[in-house]
Amino acid sequence: MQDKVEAQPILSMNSVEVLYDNVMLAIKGVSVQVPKGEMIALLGSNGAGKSTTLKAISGLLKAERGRVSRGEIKFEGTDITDMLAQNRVAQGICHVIEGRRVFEHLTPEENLTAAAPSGMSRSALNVEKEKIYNYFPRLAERRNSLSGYLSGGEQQMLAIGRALVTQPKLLMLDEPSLGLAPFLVAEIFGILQKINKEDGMSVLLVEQNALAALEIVSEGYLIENGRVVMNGTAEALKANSDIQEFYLGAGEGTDFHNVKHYSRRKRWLS
Amino acid sequence: MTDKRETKSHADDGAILACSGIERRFGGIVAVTGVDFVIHPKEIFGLVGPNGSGKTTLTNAITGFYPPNVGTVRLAGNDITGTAPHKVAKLGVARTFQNLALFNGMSVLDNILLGRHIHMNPGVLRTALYWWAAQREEIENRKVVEEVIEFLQLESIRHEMVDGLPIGLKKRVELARALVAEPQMLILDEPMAGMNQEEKGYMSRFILDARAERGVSVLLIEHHMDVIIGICDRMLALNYGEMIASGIPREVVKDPRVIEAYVGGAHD
Amino acid sequence: MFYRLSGVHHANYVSDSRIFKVPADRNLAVFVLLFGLAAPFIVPSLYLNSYMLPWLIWTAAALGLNLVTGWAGQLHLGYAAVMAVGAYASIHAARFGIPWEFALIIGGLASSVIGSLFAFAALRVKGLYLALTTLAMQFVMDWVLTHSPAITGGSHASLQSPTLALLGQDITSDTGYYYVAFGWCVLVTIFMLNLKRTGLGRALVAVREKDFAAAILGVNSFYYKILAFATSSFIAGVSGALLVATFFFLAAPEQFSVAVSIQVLAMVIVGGLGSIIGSYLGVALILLVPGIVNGIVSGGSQSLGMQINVETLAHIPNAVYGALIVIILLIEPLGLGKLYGNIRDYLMVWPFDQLRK
Amino acid sequence: MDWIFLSELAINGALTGLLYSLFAIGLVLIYKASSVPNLAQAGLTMVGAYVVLALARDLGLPLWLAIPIGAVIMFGLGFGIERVALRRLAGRPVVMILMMTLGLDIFLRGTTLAIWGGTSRSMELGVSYDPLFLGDIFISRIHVVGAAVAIGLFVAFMLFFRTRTGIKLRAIADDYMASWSVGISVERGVGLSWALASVVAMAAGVIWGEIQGVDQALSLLLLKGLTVAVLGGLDSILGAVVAGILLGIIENVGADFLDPLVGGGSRELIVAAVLILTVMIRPHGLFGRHDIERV
Amino acid sequence: QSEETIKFGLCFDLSKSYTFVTPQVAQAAQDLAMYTNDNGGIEGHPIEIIVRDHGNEPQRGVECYEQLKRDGVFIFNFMSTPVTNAVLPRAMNDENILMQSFVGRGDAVDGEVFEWVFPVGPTYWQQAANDVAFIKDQLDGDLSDAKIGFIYLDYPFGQEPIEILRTLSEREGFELELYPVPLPGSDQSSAWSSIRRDQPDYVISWLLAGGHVVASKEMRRNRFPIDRYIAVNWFNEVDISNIGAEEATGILRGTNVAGGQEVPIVRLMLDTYYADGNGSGPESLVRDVYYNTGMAMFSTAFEAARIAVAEDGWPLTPESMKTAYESLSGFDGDGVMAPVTVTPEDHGGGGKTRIEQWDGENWVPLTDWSADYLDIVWEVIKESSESFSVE
Ligand SMILES: Nc1ncnc2c1ncn2[C@@H]1O[C@H](COP(=O)(O)OP(=O)(O)OP(=O)(O)O)[C@@H](O)[C@H]1O
Ligand SMILES: Nc1ncnc2c1ncn2[C@@H]1O[C@H](COP(=O)(O)OP(=O)(O)OP(=O)(O)O)[C@@H](O)[C@H]1O
Ligand SMILES: [Mg+2]
Ligand SMILES: [Mg+2]
Repeated sequence: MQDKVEAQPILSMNSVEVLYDNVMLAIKGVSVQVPKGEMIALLGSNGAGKSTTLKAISGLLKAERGRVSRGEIKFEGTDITDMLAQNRVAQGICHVIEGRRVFEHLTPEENLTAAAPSGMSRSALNVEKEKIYNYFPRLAERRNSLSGYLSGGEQQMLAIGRALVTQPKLLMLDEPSLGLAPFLVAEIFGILQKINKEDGMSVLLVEQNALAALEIVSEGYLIENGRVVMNGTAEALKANSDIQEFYLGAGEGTDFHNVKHYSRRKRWLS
Repeated sequence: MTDKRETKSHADDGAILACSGIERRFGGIVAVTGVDFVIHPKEIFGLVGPNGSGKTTLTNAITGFYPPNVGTVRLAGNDITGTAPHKVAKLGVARTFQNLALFNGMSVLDNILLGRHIHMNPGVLRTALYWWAAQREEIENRKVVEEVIEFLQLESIRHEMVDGLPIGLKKRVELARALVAEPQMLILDEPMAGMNQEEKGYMSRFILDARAERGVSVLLIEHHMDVIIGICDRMLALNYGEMIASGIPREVVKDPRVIEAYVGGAHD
Repeated sequence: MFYRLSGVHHANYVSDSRIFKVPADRNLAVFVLLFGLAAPFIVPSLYLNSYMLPWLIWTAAALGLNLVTGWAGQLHLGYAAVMAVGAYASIHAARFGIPWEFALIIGGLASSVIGSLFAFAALRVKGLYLALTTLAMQFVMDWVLTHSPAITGGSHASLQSPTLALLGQDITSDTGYYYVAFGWCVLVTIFMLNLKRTGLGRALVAVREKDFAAAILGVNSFYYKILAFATSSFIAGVSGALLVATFFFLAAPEQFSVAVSIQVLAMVIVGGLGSIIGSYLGVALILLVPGIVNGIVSGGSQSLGMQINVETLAHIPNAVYGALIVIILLIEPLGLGKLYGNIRDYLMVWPFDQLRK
Repeated sequence: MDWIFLSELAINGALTGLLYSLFAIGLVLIYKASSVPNLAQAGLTMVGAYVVLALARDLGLPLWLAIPIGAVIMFGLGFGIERVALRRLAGRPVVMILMMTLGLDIFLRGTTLAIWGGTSRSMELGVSYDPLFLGDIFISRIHVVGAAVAIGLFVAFMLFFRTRTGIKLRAIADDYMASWSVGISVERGVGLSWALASVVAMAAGVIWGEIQGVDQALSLLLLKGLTVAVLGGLDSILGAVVAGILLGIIENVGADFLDPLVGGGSRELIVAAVLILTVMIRPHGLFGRHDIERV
Repeated sequence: QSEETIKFGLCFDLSKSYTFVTPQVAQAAQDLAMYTNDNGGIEGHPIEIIVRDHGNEPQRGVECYEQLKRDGVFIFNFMSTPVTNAVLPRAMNDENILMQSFVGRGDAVDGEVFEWVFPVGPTYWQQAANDVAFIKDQLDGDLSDAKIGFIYLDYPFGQEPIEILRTLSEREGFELELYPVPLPGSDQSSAWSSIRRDQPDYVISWLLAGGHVVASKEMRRNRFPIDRYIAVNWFNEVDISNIGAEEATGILRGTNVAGGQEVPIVRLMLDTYYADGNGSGPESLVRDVYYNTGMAMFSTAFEAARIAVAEDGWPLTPESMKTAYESLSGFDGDGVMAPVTVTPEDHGGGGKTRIEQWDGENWVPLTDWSADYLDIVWEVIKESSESFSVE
């Protein structure tokens, strides 16, 4: 796969293992490369270790008593495996965590301020905020009400906006479509694509909604049971019959009445 | 509020759940207004709508968390408007929560056993005199629970703590907990959020089987339109707290108002 | 080596719902029980009377608090006040001529009634706010006690306890007192152990974890909160009465002050919320350590011939006591019970490293 | 009705109340920045007073030097406490954190007294004790000084929480994990809040030390401080000030009415009652934030 | 050899509420024991002073009692009202001597009921009565128009004299005004505002330590003459220095011991030990009236032990100690305290106190040692002790 990537990857993760509580091995030798300026998707079923992978990259494992026990993570060529989370953000990695965790008692405006890097000047921050309000006009309308009362979609937009304030070079999103109405998913994915194109920001996207995700990314990884079991271009993945069956569904007309009680096991697990 | 005695209305005859004119406000926000619908026995009824359109609020109004400001809820003909949640549960309504509400300090088994609470009679003295008073009851209920565990294929994680389980399994445990209560009416709030196609398939299978084998009626909230279309008999779409369409799923999703407010250009 | 799960299979639900699933645990429990019964014949009376007796009574009390804080999740900083109610009520009843068996129950019930008042705070608020409310209620109780000579026995605020008598027997010996405390502690422990495997215990945990989710399962959280407070208050009341009847022989408000409330909570938390063995360990630690440190420090400074200011000497145990709470929370926030569990788990798989499905 | 007497009670009550605020502001600071209810604030107050006293008396430094140096020491101590004791408990249930701060309180008190002994010592700030007159009303100068310090701190912190750092602290209180994810240094933020609270504790310790002497009785301010903090709303600095004044007045005037009826000592009763009523009727206090809770 | 020693168990509160006094008392006990031992002990038997801390917790007090009891101690001192109360039933049952001067229940002076308790010294009731007698004297023997204020810690210690004061106010016709102050006594502003309004002739104060300091500041603020303020005996040099020696000029104190370093026995300790730095603790503690208080307590106890061994021979037993205590007559520890005469009925020894005034440098006695209103005080004592019975 290395040959497919022309430039040096902005992020490369080599056979990383993560232990929770020193006993629970959550991912086992995961290697992922994110080429500069590309959008990459991470697919996989529940509990496969997608979120864990992202946390390993962003340094948020520590908060959950997890640690990288093997392997290394490089960002723009420097080893960041043991770096503190806040330093990684300063380096340009930002992680939009699962579940739209906005600062509920702060207004959207203050949410954006809170995320601003300490070095950013006031005027630069204002420019940045305007940019974000341009991407998400709905946020601009509600900039001064408490974020806790925003709707799910608005909170997700705020979470993404808040991440953008940190000026990331690599933006990682953990299931941004979770629980969002279809048209919002389309809207958010559209905006992500736009940001990726306009600013050249690299994106690593974890999604269950493979159909939508594979539309916008260039390449995808499939994680099962803590291991990368497949990777390839979006086109290649979409064409794979297993992916079609387990992640994409046979289009609109899936007949759930016909789902078998004990369905066939996935090939890559055997 | 109407008197409990004279609540049998003709139109809802035979309906398991009937909501009429439901309105619920939070401060100035009208979260739900003017919602009418009925669910018939053994029916799977879909509820969709954009975020913040009031779906969860509607279920909360039914289950008594946020009683409606206006309107009535009837369960099998009896008015349950404003009844406290724990009483609603005793009357045969079970539900799952959008943001998972399992009890983290407990094992899967204990979580599911809690679903049997309404069929049990715990007390201080009975606990103190366990061997003479509570043991038989515990074991009888355990048997019911084991049936559901088998049905949902949870045998292998029976004794595990729920904290560490992946979301998909947690959702399944929550469904098991709702099912062991042997409800007439099952309310599922986004049971398939964060699942891939395969897992959605499993979950749909379970819901269909639950209806077939246990005869429950289901109110299903989902953003996955394929599931709604695939397994729901009828559905209702909300926007800004108001009903915008209802009927057979395949037809409702073609309604231009639903497309504009909810589905958008994308389709999945 | 001693602990083995392998080879233990539960063939029916009765055995699967046993209190101690591992035979080694069961054996240990039996051994401890036998030791407890034999203690008066083995342990010197000083230790029996000034350490084991209060340890058992405080453990019973701590288990009661654990019920409401560990199981039902309601923070309670006024527990000592509830104990006081039981103590005063029992003693007044006994002085009035009511047999002690009933006097103790009256004390327990009186505590239940007053303790349930605390529950009304719990119905409205939780967490920190509940802690503060119960703390304030403790202050109110303290005030009532120091300002009502009728309750507390005259201007000296101390009330003499009549001789304890149970089943027609006057109890006056150290051994007798010990067995009373032992019996009570065993009763409370059995109750708590059973709680772990019944609907009541599950309902309480449900209320603690997520009351809205509990509600939709048909658990009436109001009812169970009150039940938790009432039951734990009953235990508090009887424990308080026994403390006076077998240890102090005289009730005074200081025996049940705010500091004592904080101390019991410390026992429970240091022991581990919801852990029964933890309560035993927590009580032992909090109750005995200041005295031991005191002995060590003064003994040590004497033998080293150091001239340390008496005041400095006296404050060191306090500093150590505080530090101990801090350190235990740092090592294992889930308390001594969890620490014990870790050791036990380790033994269970020894000599292998970790076992993970 | 003796109006002059009543207004004197009210004014002196308000001034004393502002001194409670001084104590409560420390509580609020930490709560606002990390959602930690700090029951060790009383211990910190004691430490603060003893440190200043040690610098001024034992080392013979002048007060204008001892107080700033004391502030620096307390600032460091606050950071140290976060580093050693609280960092590991981040995100744990409130019970444990509550117990941790209680343990810290016992530890701080024990250590302070082991070092300096329990004998009451006086803090001489050089404020005169001759009364200040407001018409016929007598007012104590040291209380006026204390009230001024309280109000000064109030203004300073109000401004502080509008700055970017202040907003970050509030963000931390909301969600640790989310804060980490956007590069906020939670540890440093929480440490800063403890450091500031420790300095505030020192200010309270010095003023209260002048009024009542420096000894372990300083730790008894906790209940009043908590009541003020809760009445104002645990995360509202403005609340702490307003509630302080209110509680001071209620307590002073109320006790004057109640004492003869109940045979004395109704102050503590009034404080406890205010605390209970606040929690029952308006748990988030006068100006505190509401919990956003959704099913 | 070790059986030969006479052990005194001092289970003190050295870390919580009583720290303002316990270190001084413990040090006095140790110094006096050292001096006695250096001079041949008690009839040849050395004294051993065992000091333990109970942190004012009844629980730990009982522990301390039981532990020392096992070590052969039968003379105890607890210096804390709650702990003394907690240990009382045990000590009475075990028939061990409980030294209880200045703390604990006041009715314990009734030797007929509290056979094993020796609260040698005045009770708070007697002390308050003596204060009233002093005021009566100052007001030319007539209290009928007088107004006496009583400012007190609202807590059993402070509430103790209220009953006797009420009785006296009925008897003497003076007006009694009560000013409760919440613990720890630091907030007195409203009490003093009321005092300013009521203008009592004298204020009797049952406050502790810092409470007096706060009171002095309030007196200045409210312009209440400081020489109309009669403090309880718990008022020492630390408090004076906290008030300021100059500022405190004129303040009154009811006391049962002679203060200052010129008391023979204190001088002796200073010269014998502290001059060479050989005292049992810092010299600063010696320059405190509570050191003298400790001297008074333990010189009485040692004297009783001496009489017991001299009369009944070795070994010393609780019984012989009790008998010896009850035979003390006119003993004043070489001027360190009011002369006491202990009898089987009166374990207090007469309850004499005197009023002293601070003149800016020293305490000057204004009256002689005396005890007044004995009949009334004993009425109250009897009434109260009646309700206590050991079962
Ligand atoms: N804090 C934790 N402590 C212990 N185990 C954990 C923790 N977080 C995750 N795990 C475990 O690690 C494994 C991988 O979890 P992870 O959250 O990375 O999965 P995921 O692919 O993101 O799944 P999901 O679709 O549920 O979000 C799971 O088995 C999970 O139970
Ligand atoms: N407890 C509450 N207090 C105030 N407003 C509320 C509360 N609960 C819901 N709302 C408001 O009511 C409206 C409907 O919310 P609801 O949660 O029912 O939407 P939903 O359709 O379930 O959305 P989603 O698909 O995101 O779950 C929203 O505007 C929401 O902000
Ligand atoms: Mg995940
Ligand atoms: Mg919803």
